[in-house]
Amino acid sequence: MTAPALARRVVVSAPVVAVAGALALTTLVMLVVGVDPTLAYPALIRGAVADGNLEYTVAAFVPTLGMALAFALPLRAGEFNLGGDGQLAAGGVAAAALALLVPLPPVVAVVLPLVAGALAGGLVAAVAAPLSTRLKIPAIVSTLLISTPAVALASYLVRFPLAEAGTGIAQTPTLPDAAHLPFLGGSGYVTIGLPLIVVLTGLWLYADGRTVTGYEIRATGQNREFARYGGVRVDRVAAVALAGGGAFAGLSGALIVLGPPYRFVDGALTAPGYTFTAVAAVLLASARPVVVPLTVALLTVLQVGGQGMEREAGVPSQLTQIVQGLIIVIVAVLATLQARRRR
Amino acid sequence: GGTASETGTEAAPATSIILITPNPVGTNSFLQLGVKGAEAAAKELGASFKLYESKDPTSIAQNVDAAVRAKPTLVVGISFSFDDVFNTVPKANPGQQFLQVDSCAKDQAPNLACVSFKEHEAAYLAGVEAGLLSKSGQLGVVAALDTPFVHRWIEPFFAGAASVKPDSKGTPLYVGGSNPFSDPARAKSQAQTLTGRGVDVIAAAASGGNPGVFEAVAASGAKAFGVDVNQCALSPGNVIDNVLKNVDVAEAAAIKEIFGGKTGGVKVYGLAEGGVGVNALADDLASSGCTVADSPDVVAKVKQTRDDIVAGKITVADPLAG
Amino acid sequence: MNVFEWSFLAGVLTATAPVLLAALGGLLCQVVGVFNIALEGQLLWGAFVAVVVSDLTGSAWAGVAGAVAATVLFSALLSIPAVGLRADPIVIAVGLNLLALGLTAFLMRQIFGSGGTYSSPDLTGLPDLGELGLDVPVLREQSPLVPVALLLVVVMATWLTRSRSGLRLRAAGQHLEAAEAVGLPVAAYRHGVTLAAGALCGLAGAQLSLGNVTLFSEGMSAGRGWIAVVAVMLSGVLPYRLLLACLLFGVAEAFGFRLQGAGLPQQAADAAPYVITLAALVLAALWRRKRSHEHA
Amino acid sequence: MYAAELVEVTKRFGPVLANDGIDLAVARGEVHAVVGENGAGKSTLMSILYGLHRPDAGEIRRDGRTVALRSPADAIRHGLGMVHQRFRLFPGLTVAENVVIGAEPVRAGRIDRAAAARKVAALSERYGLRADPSALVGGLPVGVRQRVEILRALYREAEILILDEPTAVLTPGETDRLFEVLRTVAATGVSILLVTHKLSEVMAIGDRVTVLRQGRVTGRFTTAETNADELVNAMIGRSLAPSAPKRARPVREDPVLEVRDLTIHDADGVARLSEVSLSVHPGEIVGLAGVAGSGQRELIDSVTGLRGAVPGVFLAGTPVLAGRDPRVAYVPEDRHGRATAPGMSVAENILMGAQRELSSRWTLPTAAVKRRARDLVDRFAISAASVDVPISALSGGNAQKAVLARELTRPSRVVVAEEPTQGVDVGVRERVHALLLAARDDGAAVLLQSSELSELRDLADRILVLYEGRVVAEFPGDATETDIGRAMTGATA
Ligand SMILES: Nc1ncnc2c1ncn2[C@@H]1O[C@H](COP(=O)(O)OP(=O)(O)OP(=O)(O)O)[C@@H](O)[C@H]1O
Ligand SMILES: Nc1ncnc2c1ncn2[C@@H]1O[C@H](COP(=O)(O)OP(=O)(O)OP(=O)(O)O)[C@@H](O)[C@H]1O
Ligand SMILES: [Mg+2]
Ligand SMILES: [Mg+2]
Repeated sequence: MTAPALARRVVVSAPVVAVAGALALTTLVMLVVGVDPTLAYPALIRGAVADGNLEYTVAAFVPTLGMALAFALPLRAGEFNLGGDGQLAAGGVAAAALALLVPLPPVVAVVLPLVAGALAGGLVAAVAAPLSTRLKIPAIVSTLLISTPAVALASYLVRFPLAEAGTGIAQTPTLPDAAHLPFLGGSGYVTIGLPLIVVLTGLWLYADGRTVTGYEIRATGQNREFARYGGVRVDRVAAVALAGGGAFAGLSGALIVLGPPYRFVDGALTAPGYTFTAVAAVLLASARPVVVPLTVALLTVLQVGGQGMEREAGVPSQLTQIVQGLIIVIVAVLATLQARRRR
Repeated sequence: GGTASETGTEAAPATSIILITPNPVGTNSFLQLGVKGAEAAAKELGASFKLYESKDPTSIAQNVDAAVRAKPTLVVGISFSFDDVFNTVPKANPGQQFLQVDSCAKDQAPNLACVSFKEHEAAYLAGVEAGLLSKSGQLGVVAALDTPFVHRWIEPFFAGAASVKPDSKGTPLYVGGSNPFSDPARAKSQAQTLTGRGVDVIAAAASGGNPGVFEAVAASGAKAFGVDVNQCALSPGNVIDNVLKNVDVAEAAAIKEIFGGKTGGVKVYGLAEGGVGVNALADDLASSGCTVADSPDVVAKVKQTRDDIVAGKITVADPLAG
Repeated sequence: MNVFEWSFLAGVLTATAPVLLAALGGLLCQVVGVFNIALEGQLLWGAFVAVVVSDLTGSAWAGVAGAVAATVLFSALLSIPAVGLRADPIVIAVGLNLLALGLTAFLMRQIFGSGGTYSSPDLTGLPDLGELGLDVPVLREQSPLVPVALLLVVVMATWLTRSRSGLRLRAAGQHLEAAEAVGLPVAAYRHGVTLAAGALCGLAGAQLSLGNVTLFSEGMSAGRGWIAVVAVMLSGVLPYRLLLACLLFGVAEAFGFRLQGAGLPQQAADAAPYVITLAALVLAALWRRKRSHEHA
Repeated sequence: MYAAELVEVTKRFGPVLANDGIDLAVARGEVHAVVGENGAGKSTLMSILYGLHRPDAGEIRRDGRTVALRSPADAIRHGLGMVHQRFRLFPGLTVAENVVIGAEPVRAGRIDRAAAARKVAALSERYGLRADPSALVGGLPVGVRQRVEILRALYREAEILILDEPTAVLTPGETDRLFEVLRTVAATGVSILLVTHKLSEVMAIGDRVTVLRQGRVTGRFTTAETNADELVNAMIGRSLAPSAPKRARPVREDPVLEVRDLTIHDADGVARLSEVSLSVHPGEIVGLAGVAGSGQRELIDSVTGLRGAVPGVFLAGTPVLAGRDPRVAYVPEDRHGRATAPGMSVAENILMGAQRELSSRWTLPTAAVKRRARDLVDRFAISAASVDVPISALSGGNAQKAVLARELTRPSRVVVAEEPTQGVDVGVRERVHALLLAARDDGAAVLLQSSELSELRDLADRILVLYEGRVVAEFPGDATETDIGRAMTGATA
């Protein structure tokens, strides 16, 4: 394909058109309510990438990307994992508990809690697998139902057995120094969680397209009966995909907890809404896994930039939620229209 | 870097204050007071004022960083949610002045000043009123979440009631759910659960859920206590009194001291300092709309208890200390 | 403690009503094969508009009407892409839920000048049935929309099984192509039903913000729409079973409150409705399995 | 004046010209057959007549008047009825509801169920289309379902009845009965348009035939004045090779596939298979005949391992493996539900089942996978734009060839083929038969299930008849269709 042709393809591709459409609509909303878009948009961009904000955006990108994998992996097998919050909290609390309760030598003190977090998240998600394959309770319902109790359990652990004494907030004590994730370069936010999640994303993309397991997961998601007929153990594949997704969520939770402020603060993992931002990003990528990191980056920029926009231009940051919602709706519509035109 | 006061001596306000909240202010009366106090102080000092509202615990750090980059005269953070950030950021920016309201970072730097309150003393007074006015002897609290901090409004409230009605019983309920600070429907249900069990006085500490509590007591004939500010007018005739925390006054005083050069240090406001209280103690009680005004004997007892606490004759246990 | 106190039952009804109304909308959509998980957003939107209109007009009933109208409009954002263009309703719904959250919070600041919670003496809530002369226990303190919700269950059950349009709707949901082949205006049914679900969510929102309480606060739907979605899945598209599922939630929530009263931590109360529902789902599935095995 | 006329009808799907200026006219009371290769445009043309598609050009006349058919509702109003290639019934509704829906009898605002049942019963009586009005359609055998579709058209008093490959899923007995009904109906003045791939049927019931090829009409015949060869020539532009002579008897070796006393119950405890025993030897094709729902599904699922480990099924002397026994090549009947993943590429569809052998450890050798797919596409003469297009973009016949290519190249000595030529045109059918015979000649043991008796007679060395879950008869490959057909209805010899 020639460069101009490629450029044309990119420009008219669904995500680009959707973003443009959503921005147009949002501008309209701004004008209607009397916000000056020429102030708001630069503020949004500055809030995301200018000054020291880029660092923060990158830091927020890490858990969002992790949660995107948590949703995307099971989705490839046809399972909707909407219970990311519970898996995230379980992973976070498991990592915190291990780091606090077991004295570990350096390096191991970081690695083991991360592994524990991934295991805990995977376990919480895996509960949905037999419910789906044996009892025919759809994962979209069961993961959602399991999520709240898992968050509650983590909250309970942090409030009581693992609580720091003498503080007003429900949180664990600071984790021992050995368990702190090292920062990347001179940053105060970006830890080695970034390269870790980037490498894992690469591995996932590779596995999805280039491995037997990836192929079997995709076949299961495309047509479960076909995969079963082809000798794929679909129940196991679905369970692996769900557990794998949960592990990504749990790992994200562990990464948050092992990063500054180096403790599990009740609510701090779920309040930023990583789970649904990630769901939106994956849906935005409309079944093209390579695009997922890009859509995650886009939504993270919007979200973090929204804060900057509020600080600088006094525009409520909820505006970015509106933009996100519109983008998703428009992408879905465009993807459908495109699929129809192909037919 | 230098402080703003060194660099800017031109026409525009040479001094500035940035206030950061841990949550959206909304109708959260506590945060509203925080904004009011800082705004008032800024006006008085001729400083410019900016408000950064955080969405969640994670965005607090981002806002603090952005504030430090803006190099104002003073960065103010409200609540214990800033404990972690203010542990490190002031040390890393020794030229910048900080003020934490309502809590204090453990590892306090010299350029961090703190203002905190003895809410439990005011809650104890409210408990005394509740004990005297309750017929059933059954008291309740509806709080947003079971965090350690919120217990300053719970145990002292029940202790105050027990001091005047030894056989009184107290039950705390928490709103919880997926939106604990803003689920008035659940708060109302919780309050109804309490009234259904014979509770006739409920202290509301449910933030955005408080109006729900007032609606519940209004319907059942019970009475409620508000929190932080005078909420008696929200539900006339149903609110006995409020556990006041004069955040604005204390905060404004602290800001002025810092601008005057008295930086760092911790200032604790209790009943003695007038930083906390109840409307029964206020001069404008008659016009407050609070029903305690109809019971002069209760008001008298509250005043006496206040005096006893200030004099050290009564010590109110701080649940956070234990 | 006595579970059968009137206040307990009243609490259950109060907690159930908005969920039930939204779930009825979800059930209708399910009948024609539209998987509607936008109930959360629609409920929130309805609650918001109800408060805005009631605040402006001073009439709670105007608020209800406004909520219904505005939520019907909002649900057109689902029906046009998902039904008209056959885009994935799940994706659209995720977008709409975000949109509702952002839009209500944003407009709240624009209209009322502040975020968080809005309540005001100008805001008129729905009257209690007691005030309207129906002075019986349990119902006394409920809004008129509560019996309406219960009545709608009966109406919908009868309509779906007995009427011509009910049969056609059910058919359209079972097999799209077949319905088209027998000449049914399937798209019109789906549009109509999705919009009707919007109306029901509008009622649900109004019940939440003007019935259960009299105020609006950001994100006050607080997961109730998701609970409605789960109830729809539990119902097997049968209105009476839907009622049971919603009541199960209401009871679990009220029961969770009691657990707190009995000294269990708040987190147990948070988890209770979900744990109980999941347990019910699992038991029902096991029971179905056992029954089919017994036959074998 | 014709009852219905399609004049110069053109329909394009993207680059595909599905119908290219087609003229077709049906007289009152006529049975008009429409034949042609896969993808010739038959279904498209019928869909246009029924208002499901709108033509890009051309017009439709009804009793000489031009009509606009924008939807099936319009078509129904103009007296058209259609029985679709894939049934369009509501599984959760009763037979009566399925028939009357869209024109329900109503009393006092409610559906008059009694009246509906009465009317449906009367109709089935009159045309001999037996179906219990109160039965749920979801649980009915295909033959009965088709009756329901026809009853629906008759209930609506269709004057023109379109049937798209109605016999693809019927047994010979059912086909005969269907044709009787069609003759009865036609005698009352109803015009019938019949799409089929079976030329014997065209000759048996058609008055006239229109042949389509690549969207154009390539022949119009009166059945009385033509023969099958002439039709085939018009359809595919050549004659069929004479079918390979059957070999005498296969070499006797130990059977590779053995089923011993297999009994299977369904979830409701009803026996679907009772004490079934059979064996298939290398170099032998064993045919499986039976009315749909006689236990074929259960038997084949057991043999392939898809039913899990069932006692009594042996491959080369060892029990069949649960999940999917890799030693069995299996061509399923359900092309879209089981045999392919429509959204995946041709290469990925052809890969299924071989992914583990082709890969060293984890990694899938993508280049090798595509090379292999391209190779098979060439060898099996599958027409596909590339191996990267989704398999749903292939015509039914080509998709079927891709499935055969995948399965017949498995290193297996047992081949199970289920309705391998259902819905494919005569050219593809010839090719599929050749492939199965070649597999047999290479020493494979072939179990062939087909509802087409002529196919079984052409290919099978022995034919077993299933009836209500039992093997009730065994015939040599050259038994008459009458004998086999009798056994299929349970009439004991
Ligand atoms: N909805 C559609 N979208 C795109 N192409 C289509 C569509 N329907 C049919 N086609 C194409 O139109 C051509 C004619 O298809 P049609 O279904 O009419 O063939 P047919 O004669 O019925 O084939 P068969 O014998 O396999 O049933 C084919 O090339 C097919 O791929
Ligand atoms: N929506 C579509 N998009 C692309 N091609 C289509 C579509 N619908 C039908 N076709 C093409 O039209 C052909 C004929 O369609 P039809 O429904 O008659 O199926 P078929 O080819 O006969 O296969 P089968 O008999 O297995 O159903 C299909 O093989 C397919 O290639
Ligand atoms: Mg066809
Ligand atoms: Mg076909």
